[in-house]
Amino acid sequence: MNGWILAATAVLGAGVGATVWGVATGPLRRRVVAQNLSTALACPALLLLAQGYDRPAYVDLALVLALLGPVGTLVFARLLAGELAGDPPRARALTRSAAGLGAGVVLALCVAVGPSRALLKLLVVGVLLVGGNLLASRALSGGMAGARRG
Amino acid sequence: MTAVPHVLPYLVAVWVFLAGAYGLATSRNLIHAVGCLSVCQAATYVLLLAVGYRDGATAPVFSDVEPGTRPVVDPVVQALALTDVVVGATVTALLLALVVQVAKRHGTVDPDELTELRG
Amino acid sequence: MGEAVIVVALLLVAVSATAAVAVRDPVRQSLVLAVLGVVLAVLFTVLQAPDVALSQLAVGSALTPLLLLLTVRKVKRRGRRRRENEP
Amino acid sequence: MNPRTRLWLVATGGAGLAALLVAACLRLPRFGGDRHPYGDRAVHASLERHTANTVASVNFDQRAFDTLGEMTILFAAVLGCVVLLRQTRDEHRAHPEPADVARPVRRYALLVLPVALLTGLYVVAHGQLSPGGGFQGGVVAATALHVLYLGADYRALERVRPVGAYEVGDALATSAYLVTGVAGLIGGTAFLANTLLPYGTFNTLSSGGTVPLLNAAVGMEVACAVVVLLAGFLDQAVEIVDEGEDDDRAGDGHHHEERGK
Amino acid sequence: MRHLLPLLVAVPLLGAALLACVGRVVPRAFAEAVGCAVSAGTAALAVVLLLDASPPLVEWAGGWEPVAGHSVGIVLVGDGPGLGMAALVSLLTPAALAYSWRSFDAPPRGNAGSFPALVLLFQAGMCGFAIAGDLFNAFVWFELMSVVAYALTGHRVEEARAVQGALTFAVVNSLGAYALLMGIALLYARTGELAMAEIGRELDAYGPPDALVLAGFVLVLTGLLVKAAAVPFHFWLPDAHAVAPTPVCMLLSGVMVELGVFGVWRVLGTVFSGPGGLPAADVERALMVLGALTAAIGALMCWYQRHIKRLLAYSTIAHTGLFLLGIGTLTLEGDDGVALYVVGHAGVKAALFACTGILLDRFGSVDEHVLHGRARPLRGVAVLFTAGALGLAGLPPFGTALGKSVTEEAVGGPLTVVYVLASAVTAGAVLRVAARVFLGLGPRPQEAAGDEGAYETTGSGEEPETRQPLSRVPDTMTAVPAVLLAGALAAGAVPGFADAVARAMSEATTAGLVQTSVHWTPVGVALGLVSTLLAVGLAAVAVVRPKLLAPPARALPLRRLQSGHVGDYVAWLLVGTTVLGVLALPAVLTG
Repeated sequence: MNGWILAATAVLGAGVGATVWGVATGPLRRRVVAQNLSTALACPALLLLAQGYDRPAYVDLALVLALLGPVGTLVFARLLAGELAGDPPRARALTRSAAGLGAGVVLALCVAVGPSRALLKLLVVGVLLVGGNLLASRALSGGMAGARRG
Repeated sequence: MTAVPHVLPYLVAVWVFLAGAYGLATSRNLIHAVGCLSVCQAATYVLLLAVGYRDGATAPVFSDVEPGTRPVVDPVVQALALTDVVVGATVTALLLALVVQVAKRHGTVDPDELTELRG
Repeated sequence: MGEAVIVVALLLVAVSATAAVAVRDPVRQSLVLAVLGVVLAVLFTVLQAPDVALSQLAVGSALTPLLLLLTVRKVKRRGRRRRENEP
Repeated sequence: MNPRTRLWLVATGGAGLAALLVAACLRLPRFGGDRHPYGDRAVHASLERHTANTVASVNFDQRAFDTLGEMTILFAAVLGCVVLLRQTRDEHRAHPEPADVARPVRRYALLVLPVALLTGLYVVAHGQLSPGGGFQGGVVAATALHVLYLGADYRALERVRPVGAYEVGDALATSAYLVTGVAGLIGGTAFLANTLLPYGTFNTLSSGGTVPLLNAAVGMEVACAVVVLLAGFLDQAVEIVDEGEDDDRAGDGHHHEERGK
Repeated sequence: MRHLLPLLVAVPLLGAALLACVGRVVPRAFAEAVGCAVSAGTAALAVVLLLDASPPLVEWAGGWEPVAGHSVGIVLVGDGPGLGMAALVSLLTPAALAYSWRSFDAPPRGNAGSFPALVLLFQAGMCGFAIAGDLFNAFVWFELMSVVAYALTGHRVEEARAVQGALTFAVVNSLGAYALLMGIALLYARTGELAMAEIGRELDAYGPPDALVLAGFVLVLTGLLVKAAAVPFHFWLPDAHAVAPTPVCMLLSGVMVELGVFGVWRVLGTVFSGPGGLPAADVERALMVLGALTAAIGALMCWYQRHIKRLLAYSTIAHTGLFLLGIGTLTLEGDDGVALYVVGHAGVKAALFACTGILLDRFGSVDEHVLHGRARPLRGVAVLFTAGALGLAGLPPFGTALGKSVTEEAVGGPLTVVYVLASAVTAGAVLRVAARVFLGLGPRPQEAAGDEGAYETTGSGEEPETRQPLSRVPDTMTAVPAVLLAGALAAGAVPGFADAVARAMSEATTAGLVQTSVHWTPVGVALGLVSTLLAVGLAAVAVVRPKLLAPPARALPLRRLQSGHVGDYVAWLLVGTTVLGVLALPAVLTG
């Protein structure tokens, strides 16, 4: 067990664990935020695991999650727009800290791998992760208010 | 490690399967029932992959690892689980299609209110 | 000690699967199922099955929720009308 | 049966099954054990045929017959969904109005669409090397197309998605897999035998004999299948309306109806 | 020759892909012709392979021949029983397609190819399951046939009952399939193998059975018995069969359910038969108890139905019980008998469904009471229907009669009574329908006061499967049941057929070391005649004095079990696993 895996365990246990609790209880607005945060936190955990296991190939997992996770949240934002309109979720601080964590993890890994092709992939993952989750969070809190059925 | 974690993965699979079956039996909404069925299926993935795990081993994918340098886990169960995931997704889709039609023709998705076929 | 991360992932799966059954409203359940999909993918990763994890991510993060929500939407549109018609 | 009785039944049956399964778990080999005879043979066979991703080798070479069944299940489910979600005589279509999506979401969608498509292709193409393969990549690529629905609207999606063409693509990809199998029978030794093509250099895109071919066929099949599948559901949720349905046009944004096709 | 085995799956799949490809542009006649041609071609292939199946064919998909006794590939087993089932499936499929030619018109708009394509996929799944020698591969084909069957059952989406029945079917069968997969995973954990024979060998090497083997046995059998519709896993079957389109019913009742029984037989013989499997006494107990229960409940519920398709569905359940009793003997004679019985039953049952389909399309109802006397003009159909009923009763020389008599001899003892009674009651119910519907005998059944809320599915208000009720019955719709009945008759009457079956079974199970001879015996013929007479008698009493044999109030709780509620069925499935576990438990306690 190395430090990377330990960090991943911490992110999973504390972060993702909290989002599981969040998505299972409470009002709808809290649940959608928790769903968004779960991908925002699982993705850095996957990156940490890839590094911890010394398997660059596992980064593909984080890439796919960084791509599709926000898309999943957008699905909820789009199809639950009606339910969320009256009671929009507000979780700016949480989202930002999750994004910050993601960015921090990506930076730490970039330092660890050094300049290479893997670095490029990591940066792409980082951009998609942080950008996607911030955007998805915004869409949840009414950014898609204009969107109607169609 | 103590003995508990050595059966924990199997027990989790059993728990998930039974929980899904319980939800399926007591569901009041067919869409929820389909979700429970996919929970049951998740148990099969967990069991399969737990069976194939090997301590300290890594994935049997040699694009970034020299073959023979590290022990690898069982690839066969992974292939089985992969097939299983596909089956699960398609069965879910087919069931949901049927739920859509049930809702249309019966005007409800509560199994308690479906009283056409009995006796 | 190397198994701690596996234990954590297993517990997450057990808890979110239980939640997916216990949450009875299909919309909320689909949110839990989306999280369950991600947690399962993490478990598969720590069980060294990246191929399975990848397909679980591909299916569980966007496809299944979309299918479930589209079904809910179709069903709800009917339900609303029906309630209005009933006295 | 009333819910109470049912609960008793579930409790009885569940308790029995739980006892049985827990007893079985205690007799299972230790988690993380070292005995995997089939797995070890599979790794050996995979390396012999220059396939870096052993799971791909099991899926598309050693147990390719299973994968044939798997892709057929998908094919059948899609065909089944098309049949089950067809527009019936008492339903009509209502065209949805264009939706106005917030600009950042639209921009994001336009950015993600090509990236996700490329990622899908990458995952398919590297199937026999790194984690991934036809199934995973196919789903990613198909999901990518539907970002258009999220970022723009249903009409934009419809423009890039002639369902008929995807249905044909689905069937053609399935046939391609079968034809490769039959070619193995005619030109090689057995159905789906991977003896026709050279195994190539280990850890390159063309290694593994017919593995990349079958992988690509599955990728195409899955992508087409998912598109058709989602089309059926989107059609039902967005376009098809029947008599009993809530058709509050204003809120729905429907206009211009036409009776059945 | 053995290399051609996978083509049993590949040919119909290619046909289905072709139909899905061009289905939108070709006319319906072309699509159906292609469907018939491809399925008939597969049937020819299956028969050719079957004739060559001595000694049994063994093929390794992908050419992965075993090295040092072990292979990494998938084994396909082309022995007599496997290829026989594949041939039966493949012969029944073109019959169902030919029947659907005129009887059935609900092709989705502009997609004429989808129905024949689904039927071909169904055929491929069933053939694949029949020749699978690898447990996981069997699961895959099992899932394929299930998935297609759900879609085909719900094909008439405009019918409320159709979609409900299909959904129930899908949920229960999927859960059963996942149980099967859990069982496979457990067995793989113990043995590290997937080929059935290898699993059996490894289990034997491990030692006497323990809780793990028991759990594997229970889970695998749960999956297969759900498909075979054994009590208490059977609830989905009447709901699905009552609503599926007639050609699909022919396949579901004729072969799919029997494939579940076949799966049980295959798994018992290869995986659990050795010293590491379960002791014969325990397996016997489990199968005998479930079989007898299934036969009894199926026969009783069959008698109480007035929805003709549902009635036939329950008779399938009753016969499944008889099959389970037969293979539960774990003797070669029992297997021989069941094999013959399955062949005869497939023809008879499919023919009966085909005749019922004619009633549905002609009169828009399958309610015995409503149809009273209305089918008098359909003389030819009446003859076929009655012949089918007699075949069901086991009138010599039908294949069912020979199979039944051989099985009875193998089972022996008091269980013979179960055979006679179950076949007599189910056939009596069918004869009762024939007398009332085709001959108009007896008083017109009166709706009892307050019958409105009776706990049953009546079968009136069913939509015909054709757009307009047929004014005359197309020739194909009568020719198909006639051919099927002729086939069932030939299975019993053609000399040498029974011996060929016996030889194939012996080669499959004992490598030809133990020979059995299968032939008509005076006792068997007499018992067949007894059950036929009993059936006729029951039907006569029911028609002339309906009150005497009407369902008593005591039967209501039994009816209430069939509640149409998917949650109940799942609960019963769980109870069923426990029952199976308890029945086979002594194996572990003593071992």
